[in-house]
Formats: sequence, structure tokens, C-alpha cells
Amino acid sequence: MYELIDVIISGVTNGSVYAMMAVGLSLVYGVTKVFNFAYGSLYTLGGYLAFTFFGCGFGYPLVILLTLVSLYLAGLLIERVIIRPLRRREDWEMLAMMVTLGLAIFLDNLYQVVYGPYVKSLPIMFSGNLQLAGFMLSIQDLVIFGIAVLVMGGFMIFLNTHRLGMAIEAVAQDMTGAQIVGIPKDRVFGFTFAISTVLAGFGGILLAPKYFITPFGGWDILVKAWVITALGGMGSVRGSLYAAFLLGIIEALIGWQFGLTWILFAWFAVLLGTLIVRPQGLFGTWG
Amino acid sequence: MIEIERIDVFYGEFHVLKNVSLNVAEKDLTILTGPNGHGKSTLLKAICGLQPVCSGRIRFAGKDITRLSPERRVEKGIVYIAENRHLFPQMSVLKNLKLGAYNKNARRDEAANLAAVFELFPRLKERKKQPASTLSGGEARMLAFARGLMSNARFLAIDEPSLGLAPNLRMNVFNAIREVHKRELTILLVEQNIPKIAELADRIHLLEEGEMTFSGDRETALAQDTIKQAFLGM
Amino acid sequence: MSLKCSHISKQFGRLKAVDTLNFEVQTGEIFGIAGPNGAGKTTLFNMITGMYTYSGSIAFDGRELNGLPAYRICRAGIARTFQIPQLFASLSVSDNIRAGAHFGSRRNKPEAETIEEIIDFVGLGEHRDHKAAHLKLLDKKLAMIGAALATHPRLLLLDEPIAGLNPSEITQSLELFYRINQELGITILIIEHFMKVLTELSQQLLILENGKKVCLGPPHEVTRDQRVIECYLGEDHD
Amino acid sequence: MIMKLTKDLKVLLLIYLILLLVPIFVHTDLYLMNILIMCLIWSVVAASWDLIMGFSGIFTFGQIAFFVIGAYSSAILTQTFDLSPWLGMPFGGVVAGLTGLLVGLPCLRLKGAYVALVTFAVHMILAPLLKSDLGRALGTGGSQGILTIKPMHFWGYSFSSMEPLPWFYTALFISLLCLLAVYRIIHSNWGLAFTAIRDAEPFAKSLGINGFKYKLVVFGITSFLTGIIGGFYAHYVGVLSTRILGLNLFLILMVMLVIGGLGRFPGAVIGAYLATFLSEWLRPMGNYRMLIFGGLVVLLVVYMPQGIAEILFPQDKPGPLERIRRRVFPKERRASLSNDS
Repeated sequence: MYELIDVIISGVTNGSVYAMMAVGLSLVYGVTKVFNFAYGSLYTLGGYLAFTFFGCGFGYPLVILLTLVSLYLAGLLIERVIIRPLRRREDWEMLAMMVTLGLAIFLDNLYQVVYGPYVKSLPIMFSGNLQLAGFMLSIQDLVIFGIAVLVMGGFMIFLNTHRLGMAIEAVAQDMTGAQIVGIPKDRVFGFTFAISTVLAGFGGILLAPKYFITPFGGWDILVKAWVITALGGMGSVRGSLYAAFLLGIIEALIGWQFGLTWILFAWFAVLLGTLIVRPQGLFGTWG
Repeated sequence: MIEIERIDVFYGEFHVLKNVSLNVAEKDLTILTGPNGHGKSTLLKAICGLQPVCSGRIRFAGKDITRLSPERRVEKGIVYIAENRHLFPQMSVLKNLKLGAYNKNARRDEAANLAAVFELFPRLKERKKQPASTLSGGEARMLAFARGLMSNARFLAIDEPSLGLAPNLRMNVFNAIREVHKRELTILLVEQNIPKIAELADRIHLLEEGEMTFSGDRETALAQDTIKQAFLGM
Repeated sequence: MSLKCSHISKQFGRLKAVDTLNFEVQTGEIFGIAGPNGAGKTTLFNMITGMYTYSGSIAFDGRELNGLPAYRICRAGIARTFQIPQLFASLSVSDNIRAGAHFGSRRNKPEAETIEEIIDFVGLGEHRDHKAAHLKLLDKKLAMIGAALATHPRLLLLDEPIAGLNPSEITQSLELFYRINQELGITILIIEHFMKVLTELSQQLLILENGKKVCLGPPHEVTRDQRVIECYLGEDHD
Repeated sequence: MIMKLTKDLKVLLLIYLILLLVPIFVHTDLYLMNILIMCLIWSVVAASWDLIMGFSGIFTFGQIAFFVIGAYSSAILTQTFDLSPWLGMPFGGVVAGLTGLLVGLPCLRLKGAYVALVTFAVHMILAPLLKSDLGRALGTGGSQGILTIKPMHFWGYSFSSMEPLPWFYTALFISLLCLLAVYRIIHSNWGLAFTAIRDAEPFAKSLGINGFKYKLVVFGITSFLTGIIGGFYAHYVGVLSTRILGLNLFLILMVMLVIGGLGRFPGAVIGAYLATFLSEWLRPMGNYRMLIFGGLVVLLVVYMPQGIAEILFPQDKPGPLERIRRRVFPKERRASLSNDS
């Protein structure tokens, strides 16, 4: 019984980080219609950047700040240099998938060349456990959960109330409508891509102390974020949230009961089952 | 206020606007009419920057805006009210209106404009919490119109505001246009329902097969059979 | 009677695009449909050709069509064109027509013969090997009609077939529609905004507004109908 | 169109004629012969992928998975039942084809990015599946893989790894058959249906094309061809492991398509040769190899999205100069258009 609850807690913790990253992937698809294959590699980028900044001898707050700023700039750059030029072409959505796939492998191998093939890890943010109603809760997990929830909550509030957030939603819902009211489409695309890069990379920082950083570790995350997004409905932020927690818990349960190798199958089975019944995902709408 | 000089617009291989010129004087209400699919909406979109122009120039208040981005045009006060509305379906009516005031010139007047719009369309005030997708056709059109008014426009390009509306709603929209026109806004109105609206017009233009086939003031236009023939087809 | 629509409705969310519509099209006639934008004209075509699910019944020569997939409806003898020309852009004109001849037709006539006949019929001889993407608008429309004719339909639906054409092209198209109707004996359903064209061309005219039938009858009567003038032609029209 | 068919075919046959003669000069060079054989293998995979992605517009990422399924099936069958590889290869094709149908089925109702997701997921879970107990029970050898796969034989003569010529000509023969099949399909009524659905699905349906059927057919046929050549690969290389499912090969295949140009038939074949040689040439670069490949994909997609086919087989599009001229002188264009009619 205690074990089960431990497992669920771990599922919820991971789910919160997955949710954060899936929100980023879903957002960038919903707004810019780019299916970003490099998303997993940007997750890894967050880990490596943080690792590098630690190497400079900075503490956690400064490292996080520097990493997030670098991620933001990297996102802007990627959108500007390799995605925007494609937009003029008729089959650009397909080309965007190919170009981000190329970018993903480029980045992964860049990490391998720069940092070597061996795992890197970040120092633990908080050590120790918290005794609560007979359960041992790792403070690290609690902090991760707290940060992920805060980031997501803050992001939701930003989308719903801030002018720029509203502009992002407007572009997602009707691009021509957004242009009519004078929203600069290109700048929103760039900003959205950059924000999603930040969310991916932030996920990388949060999970790095737990799961380590490897050059190709992003693919697992990409597939997971992808499944969450598809399950929740492409472009639906709310759907991604539910799907992330659901899959986080399923993952923890399967891993506990049947072993880690079955996790990916479970994800895939859930995805396929859902898509067969509802091709547009749980909360998605076509078009 | 708006001077369009010999513009050409293509959709792929299809020549939509052929050497079209049009002037709209400040504070005038100009009607652009003609059969469907002959380039009226395209002309409005070209003015608002949603449709690239192949050759020719567009000037606004004396300045060349031919290559300006749509958002810069909105800032200058050129506002398009689309026939197929382009609302943000999952957002509330209020949010749609607030987004209308997105450009930096309209931002500071948001509250005043909102009050004015609600006065003009009390119906929208009743429904301000509702998502735009739940509005009826007529209400959605009102919202599109109201959203345009939120942008602090100096020039409104309105695309067939009466289309698909029941007669009473149609009168509502026309009254709103009349009201807005009184506030000394310059308006270019695409409309097929001429007799209703003609009394407001300063000038009427006829666009057929992408070419301007008639331009003149109200009296001359209404005396002409070509106008009736062109859009009634008889 | 050729086509019979009984109590057909189509709803998108809260919007009733087509609302309990009834009408019949007689074999061999040209049947016009008009109405303001958003009246449900194209929706109606999409229902007849099986692109949408809907409630009610559409029967063609006594055969119920509701529930059949689009490709089966084509083989039942109904072909259509689209308002914005849809073509297989990367294929040649003759391959576009071949698609119709091969997949849509159940006649045993050799395909090559059908293709040649149709290219001649619509007058696209010189563009036979040109890619559809590079045709000009009229030729695109002709190629689209050609592909539809290659399926050997008994009923042809034309969705605003002359929008965007110039007067001489319109004349050419109308002539073609007459020939399709007279020489090939194909019943035609046509959506058009140009009243003059509809009154000239059609034997029956249906006016739609907000998915509902406003008026149905011979064109000269319809254009005098008070409700039609109000909803479509303008109230002060005489 | 008729003229163009023969042009595509001529290019293909010319390539094969050259390949037929190449061993005369290099047959002693084992390394080079091996690369040539790999070129022949990858050209079939690339052409099949192009058939479904380029010609049919279905964005699938499962081609290597089908290749591996074909390879494992043929290896396992020939081993378990002591059958000839000549039977194993078509069997591998059939298993891969059936899997293709199975994967295609849920994809029918899905839109672009979802299809990519489902097929990519198939690729991603195939390795753990082959390594799992279930895979081991089927004879995949778990994480170790299959180490001893029967070599090919012909009239009692068993091919050896030291003699590349029999392997080469068998590969030449099989790949030519597969590529001719791809060519035939592209120019058959099936190909017409595939391209029609890609270009304008509603119009295709309104002309009587059964969208579901042909999408399934293209899934089945491309995975079948890929599976056959996968079978050949297994017997040629002699060992199989899940390492082949790594992303490097995936990216190299994508480079083949990008170089060749999507939907330009002999393009993918040429792309396969170029990418395979490039990959070998870059092998000494170690880790930098895939870095360069990744960068290459980015550059090619941004700057040359039509691939090499644009240069080798320009289509009847206006060239870049003509396009600029039209943009600058639209009036002239209008005049010339009306003169045509």
C-alpha cells in the first residue's frame, strides 16, 4: 500500500514535468503549426547548458537564469533561421518536420562531440526527505513538482491575461483574425517557438538531477511529450495537462509492476487506443 | 485619404485585380459594389496588407503603404472588418473586443472604446462572457464590427456587413455604420445591397472582373442602369 | 425524376447550415441554386456527394444515397466540380481526366477513347500534356469538368463554375454547359450568383437562405417573388 | 507524360547498365563492392519511402521498422525451418507488408503529424520489442541479436563474404526488380490514385477513388518491397541486431530523400547512392559524421527543398529567371497568357 502511494507520487512528479514540456510542444504546434522534432534535443540542451554554467562555478539560481535566457535566444534563432524561410513554400509543414529532425540529430551529435558520450548530471537541488503522515517524500521531488506546477500555472495566467499571451492564443485560433487586429504574426511565431524551447530546456534542468543528461536522451522525452500532446489533442493545452498526469501515473505503475521495458509499450498502447476511438485526441478539435 | 494607384493582384496564375485605381476622400463613405468573386474583397485585403500587391501603389494619408506589414497598417488606423468575420472562436466576446485594441495606439483608449461599443451594440454587452463560437450569425457579425471599432480606426474597410443577415439585423448594422460615419471616420464599404445603403454613400464604385467599370457620386450611380445590371444581373 | 432530397438537414455545432430542405430535380433539366453567401449551397453539394454526414434522405433514380461514401456516389452516377478549382496539380490534364475515367466510370469503353473524347469535348486539346497546376483559371475549370464528365455521370453538380471568368470565357462555359445538358443528356445542378446566367440557363431555380428554401420554381417567377427580392436581390428591386 | 515516363526509366536503366559494368574495374576491392551493395539495398528503401511519402503524401516514419521486420522475419524463417533465403526474402516481404497494413489501418483516419507520430512510435518500440522476452521467444536473439544468418546460395553454390560478385549481382537483380515495381506502380492506375489523393483528396473521392483502400494499398506495398530488401540485407550482412534501429540510419535515409527530392522517382535512387557514399566518405570523421549529416539535412531543406532532381530533371515549371521576370513584368505575363488561348 505504502509502496503504491510512493509509486503514484513519483508518477505525479514526473507527470508534472512531462506536462510542462508537453504544453510547450503543444503550444508550438497549435500556434506555429510546426511539428518540432528537435524538441527532445532542446530538452537535452537545457541540461547541458546548466551543466556548463555549473562548470563556471555558479549556484542554482544564476544557472537557471542563464540557461533559460540562452534557451530563449536559441529558440528565437532557430525559428528565424531555419523555420521562417520555409513558410513561403506550399509543403512547408512537411519540410519543417524534416528540418527539425535534421536539427535534432545535429544537436545530439554536437553534444556528443562537445561533452563526450558519458552521462553528466547536475547537483541535487535539495537533499533530504520530508516525513508526512507516515510517508517519506523527497524534498527534491516536491520542489520539482512545485516548480513545474508554478511554471505551468504562471504560463496559463500569462496566456489568459497578458496581452502577448492573448496574442498567442489569437494566432492559434485564427491567424487572419490576428492579423486583422494588428498582431504581428511573425513576432508571435518567433516568441512562441522561443518560449517552447524554454519550457523544454527547463524540463531538462528539472529532470537532470534525477535522470542524468546524455547526448541522445531527448528522444525518449520527445516521444513522451508527443504522445501526451496527441493524446490530449494537438494544440489543446488543457488536454496536455490531463494526459501528462494520466500517463505519468500509468508509467509509474507499469514500471513498478512489469518493469521499465514495458513503459514505452504502455504509452504506445494508450495512444493507439485513444486515436482509434478519437482520432483528434481527448480534447482536440480538427482544423 | 486612401489613394490606390493602378494595382494588380494575382492568386497564383489568376489575375484578380487588373490595374485598379480608387480614391477615398477623408470622411467620405464610399461604396464598392459588383458581382461576387470579381475582386471586391481582394481589393480590401490589399489595402489592409493581407494580400500582396504585384504592381502599383497604395497611399494612406499621403504616405506610401504598399509594402507595409498588416500590423503597421492597423497602427496607422487602417482596419479591416472581414466578411467571414475571423473571430477568435474559443475566446469570450470581451476578450475578442480587447484584442481589437491590440495595436499600441488603441491601447490607451480601450476602456472608452469598449464603453462606446457596448452602447452601440447592447446585445454584445449581454453576452460578453460567452465564447464567440456560441454567437448567432448576426451577433458574430456585430462582434466582428465592434472588434474593428476597438482599434481606433481612422479608416474602416468593411466587407459585406449585411451578408446572410435577417432584415432587422441588417438595419442594425446599417444604423451602426451610419452612427460610426457620423464620428467622421472614413469608410470603404463593400456591399451588394445598394438601395438600402446608397443614401449614406458619397461615392459608388463598380468592380467587375477585376476592373473598375464605374466610379461616380451617388446620384450618377443610382441613375445608371449599369449598377443595377451588374449586381442584380438583370 | 432524377434527384429527390427529402427533409435533409446538416448542422455544424449550433449552426444549421441546411435546414429540413425538400426539392426534386427532374431528369434532363438544368436546375439552378442561388442565395447569399453562407446560405448552405455548397454544404448541400457536399451532402449530395457524400462528403458530409447528414440527416434526411437523398435518393437518386430511386436509390438512397445517405450513408454511401463519396466514391460510391460517384459510381452511382453523380459527379461534381468545386468552387475553387480542385485538380491533381502535379498531373497532366489527360491524367486528371484519366483518374475520372478509370475510377469513376463503370462503362466498358476503352479508357483512352473516353479521355480523347472528353479532351475534345471540353476543348483542352492543346493542353493535354500540360500540368494542371500551370493552367489558367478557365482551363482549370474545364479540366475539372472534363474529369467529372469522364466518370460518365447522369447528374453533374457545378459549384459556381463561372466565378472569376471574363465575359467571353463565361459565354464559352455556358455553351459547354448547354452541350453537356443537350448532347450528353446529363442533368445539371448549378450554383451561381449571376442571376442572369441562372435565368437563362435553368428550368427550375431554388433560392436558399440560411439553409432554408426561400423559393422554388421557374426562374422568371422566382425573380419576381417578393421574398427572394428581399433576401437576395434587394428590397427596392423591381 | 508518355515521353517523361521513358525518361525516368531511361535514367534508371542507364544507372543499372553502369552498375552492371562497374565490377569489371573494382571487383577486387571488397570495401568498394560492399558500399555498392549497400547502395543497391538503400536505394530500394529510399524509393519505397518516397513512394509513400513523396508520391502519396503520407508522412510515415516507419520505413526502417519495416526493413528490420523483413530482415528479422527472413533470418528467423530460414533458420528455424532451414529454408532457402530465396524463400525467406519474399516471406520477409509478406510479414513486413502485413505489418504495414496493420500500421496503416489506424493511420487512415489520422492527419499528417499524427501519422508521423504513430509510425515513428512503431519505429521506437520495435527495438525494445525485439529485445523483449516475446522477441526472444520468436527467435530474435534478444539484445544480442541474430549472429549466424544463412548466406544466399544459387544452384548449390553458397555465397561467401570474400567473394562480392555473386552478392553484387544478386543485389543488382533484386533491387532492379523492386525499383521497376516502384516505377510501374507510380505510372499505373494505383500511382494515379495515390497522387490524386495527395493532390486533392475531396476531388479524388468525388471521381470515384476509394481513399481508404488506396492509402492501405500504399502502406502494404511499400512495406512489402522494403521487407524484401530487408531480407536480402539480413542474409548479406549475416548478423542482425537492434542497433540498426538507431537514429543514424534514419537520418541517412532522410538525407537520401532530401537529396533526391520528394516525389521525383529516380531521384531517391540517386539520393541513396550519394548519401551512402557520403556516409562512407565521412566515416573517418567519427562523431562529426552525424553532426555533418544533421547540418546537411537542415541546409538542404532550407536551401534546396526539391533536391538534386531539381537540377537533374527540371520539370515544366518556369525557371528562376522566368519567375523573376514574371514578378517584375506582370502585365507582359497577362498578355502572353491571353495570347495562348
